[in-house]
Amino acid sequence: MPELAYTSIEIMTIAAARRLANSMVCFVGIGMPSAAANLARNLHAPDVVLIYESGTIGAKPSVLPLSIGDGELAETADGIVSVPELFRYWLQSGRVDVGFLGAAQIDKYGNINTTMIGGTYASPQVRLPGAGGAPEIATASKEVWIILKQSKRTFVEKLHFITSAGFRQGQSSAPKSADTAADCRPTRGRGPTIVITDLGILIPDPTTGEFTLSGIHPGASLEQVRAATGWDLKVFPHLETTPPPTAVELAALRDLHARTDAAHGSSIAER
Amino acid sequence: MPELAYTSIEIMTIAAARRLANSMVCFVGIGMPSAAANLARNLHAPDVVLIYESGTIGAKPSVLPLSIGDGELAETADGIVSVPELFRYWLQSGRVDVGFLGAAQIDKYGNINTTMIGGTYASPQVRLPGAGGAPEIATASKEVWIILKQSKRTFVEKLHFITSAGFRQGQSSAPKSADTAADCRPTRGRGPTIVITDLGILIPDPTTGEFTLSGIHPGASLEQVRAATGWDLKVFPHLETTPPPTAVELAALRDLHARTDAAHGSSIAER
Amino acid sequence: MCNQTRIFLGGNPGVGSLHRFRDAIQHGWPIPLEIEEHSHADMAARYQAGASGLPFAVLRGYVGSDIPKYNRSISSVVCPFTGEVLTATRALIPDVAIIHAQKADRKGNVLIQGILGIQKEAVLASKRVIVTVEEIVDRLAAPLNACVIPSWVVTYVSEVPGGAYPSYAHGYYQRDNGFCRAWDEISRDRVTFLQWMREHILDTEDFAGFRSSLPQGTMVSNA
Amino acid sequence: MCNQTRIFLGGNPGVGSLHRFRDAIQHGWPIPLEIEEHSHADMAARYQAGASGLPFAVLRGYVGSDIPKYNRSISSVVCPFTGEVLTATRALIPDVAIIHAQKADRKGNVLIQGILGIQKEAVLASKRVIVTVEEIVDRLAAPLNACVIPSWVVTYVSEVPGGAYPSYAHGYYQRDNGFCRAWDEISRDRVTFLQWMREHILDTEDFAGFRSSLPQGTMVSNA
Repeated sequence: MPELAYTSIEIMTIAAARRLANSMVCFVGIGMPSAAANLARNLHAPDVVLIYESGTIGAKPSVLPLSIGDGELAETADGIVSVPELFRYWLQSGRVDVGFLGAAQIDKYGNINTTMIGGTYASPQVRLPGAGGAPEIATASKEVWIILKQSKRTFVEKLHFITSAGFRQGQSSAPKSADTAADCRPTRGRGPTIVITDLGILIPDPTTGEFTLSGIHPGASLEQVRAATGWDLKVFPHLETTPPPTAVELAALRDLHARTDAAHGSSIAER
Repeated sequence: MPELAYTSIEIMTIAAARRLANSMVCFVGIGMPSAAANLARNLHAPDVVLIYESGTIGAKPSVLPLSIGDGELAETADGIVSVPELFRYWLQSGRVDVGFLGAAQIDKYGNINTTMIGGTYASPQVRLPGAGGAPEIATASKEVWIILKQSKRTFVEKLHFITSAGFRQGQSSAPKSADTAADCRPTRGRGPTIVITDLGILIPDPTTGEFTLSGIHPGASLEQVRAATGWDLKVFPHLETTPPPTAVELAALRDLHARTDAAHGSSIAER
Repeated sequence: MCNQTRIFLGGNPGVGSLHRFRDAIQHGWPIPLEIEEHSHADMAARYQAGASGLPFAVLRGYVGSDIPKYNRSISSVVCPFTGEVLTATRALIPDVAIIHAQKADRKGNVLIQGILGIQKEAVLASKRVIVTVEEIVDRLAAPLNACVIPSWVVTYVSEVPGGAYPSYAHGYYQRDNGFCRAWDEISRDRVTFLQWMREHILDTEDFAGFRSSLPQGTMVSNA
Repeated sequence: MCNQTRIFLGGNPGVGSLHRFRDAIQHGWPIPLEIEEHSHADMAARYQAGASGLPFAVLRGYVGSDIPKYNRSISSVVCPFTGEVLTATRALIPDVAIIHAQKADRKGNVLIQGILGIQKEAVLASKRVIVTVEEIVDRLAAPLNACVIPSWVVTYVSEVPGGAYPSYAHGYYQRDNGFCRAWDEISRDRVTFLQWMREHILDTEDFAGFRSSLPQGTMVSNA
């Protein structure tokens, strides 16, 4: 069988999709999480429950939504609830199996920064889009999956700002905030359990919580992964190589993107 | 014009209905409040907004409902909301002009008892139906109207139990509860502004909050009212006599009851 | 078996009080009953807290009322911004919620139409959820923005046509007001109550048996 | 004029960031912008508190996040029953809410269909409420359990067909994705942005003028 050609974004999306089981309830962010989750729904997980932050529960879009508020999410959902209800009754209550997030930056403890880089909070060098729903998705979900492209810019030793907490130990020396008890409260879920990138798979060291390389995509080298990581990357002894995309997986992903482009009038996502 | 024959319940209902203005938002209890409010809606106040505790906002029933959960309330309402939403967004927020309540017993400060009489709380002589929605209707509404038949049994000097507070001064010597601050918090609305009975009308003395006779229905005597009051009833200097029911009012009320009986299969309310 | 049962609202539509409940409270028959009493706004808040994964809810409750003096599940909190003292009430997490609804599809998604009450909150607050429905259908065909309980929060669905009896199911059948009136008489007296219970509940096999044990003419009216 | 404006969610569907917002934050152009930042769950809770007449709301928020360090509207409360520390957030009571909906009837009752977001809470939390609608009709014909905002909580209703543009109105027309993409380019640069604003906003009379100033072919697709 000839080897199939695919991009690093395609294998990242497929590697993430494979992990989503048919029985899961997944709170899904727009972009790569949504692409991976809908790919899973089109392949092996037709009954996976996708929740978008707009209040659409059990959405089954035929194409990838441009925003959490796309009309097709409402039309195909099992139910539509208000945003306050979604966060209280559905997320905060601990009903979500997987909070599936993208990120602008992460650190080695799985903390996420989507707020600012450089300068001060009031006057940042780079202003990022902000928290969105992530601070609570990251802590109320039973587990959290993070998907993003790996580079020294996105995988940093220490974040300027923790928007959404992972294992937080990177923050252990930070002063406790007196007027909130946020820092001393436990998360409700297991926290981030996997980071899926265009180069490989990282999972937390069970003792330290430090994200450690557990898998590598075919074609990527360990040196390449290290060079794209802003901390001294540790590697699990039995490093797995991600099985390459199957023809069925690739066809389903490309079909999803083609449908999406046709519906929205142009390309909307990296692939 | 010959004088019309009517019952004391009829004039009580009509006297209450007359006070409901077309622009009002009224949170209405089942029984006599509901009868009076719907009579007003059928007469001079077609746009009065009736809210029933089941979450039906702007209900326009053709017949009197047997319970807050009657289907016709939902079918005719402008909107249906959940009971938690009703209490939070619609009542607690201070949007209700008139909380219209019945009562098993009241005292001279307009406090209501619907909990128990005699014995102890744990082992009462008479167990009444309980609080229902009244404790919060009585304090969150902009004003509260109370309608009940007047007797020494229902109009008492001092209640065994304050279920829903009026002006509370009757309770001034009661011990403050340490584990709740209920007793020291102000009500949000004006509290009870009128008590409508089968004999007359009581309104609070502006200084003391003591309910004082301001009106008397035709045919009732002052002695009769005093004899039906469990405290030393004060009377405003200018005691008004309630205008007798008009033919239109009586016909509308009787028609409402006749329609109600026909719909529900028998008589459901005192008249 | 439960040793704690909570009733949100006890009453007989158009008739009034529950005689058996009152007899239990006042005379301890058939056994003494302990009650924990909350207002409706408070109970709604407690179910909301339970459904939200919070240990308590905040409300403006019981201002001037004696109820909190007899209930340790009612306390207070201070607003950290304004200093205002508000009522705090303990979250309610029932062992099981049982509700009746119009429809479920074959996956177990449930459609509730008409008055919603606190059914959704009770379902989402409870550890296990049983839903009886008028009918199980291939497709719910729920209107946009209808109240749908997704299957994955429901433990069991059971098709029980007429299951709201003697109350009504919106869009299916009316309440049996005659039954409610008759119940007032039946339940007023311990002997007639026990006799009725034996004949219609204890000595019938199931809901169908209960239905056929009732006098003809009940449950025939349609909405 | 307001000196405090709050944005719940800023973003451009399918495209990404808002360049003008970023320019204001990073470079103070055209004026420096102060921001008070909350997560979506928190904002939803703040609107709920405002709509509920409460001074604050309780949530499990910001666990381990740096955000509360920079925001004095976020604090904490202790559960009086369990001792657990939870996030407290200050109620939000806007001066005015402006929402767009499908329909209003002649009395001003408003029907919202599809994704509800926080529109109802924003309306009920605000001091004044302006609703633009696709059409004003004689009868709403709202389905049972639809989201209806009754007229008596609405200050003004205005019929503005196409008023959701460039977004969509469920049941009326689709989002103009081409506009959203074009906006990314237009707004990226201060000069092209100002030019666009002058041509399409400042130099047009009203919404109809804005519509007719746009290139042909926009706003013609129907749902």
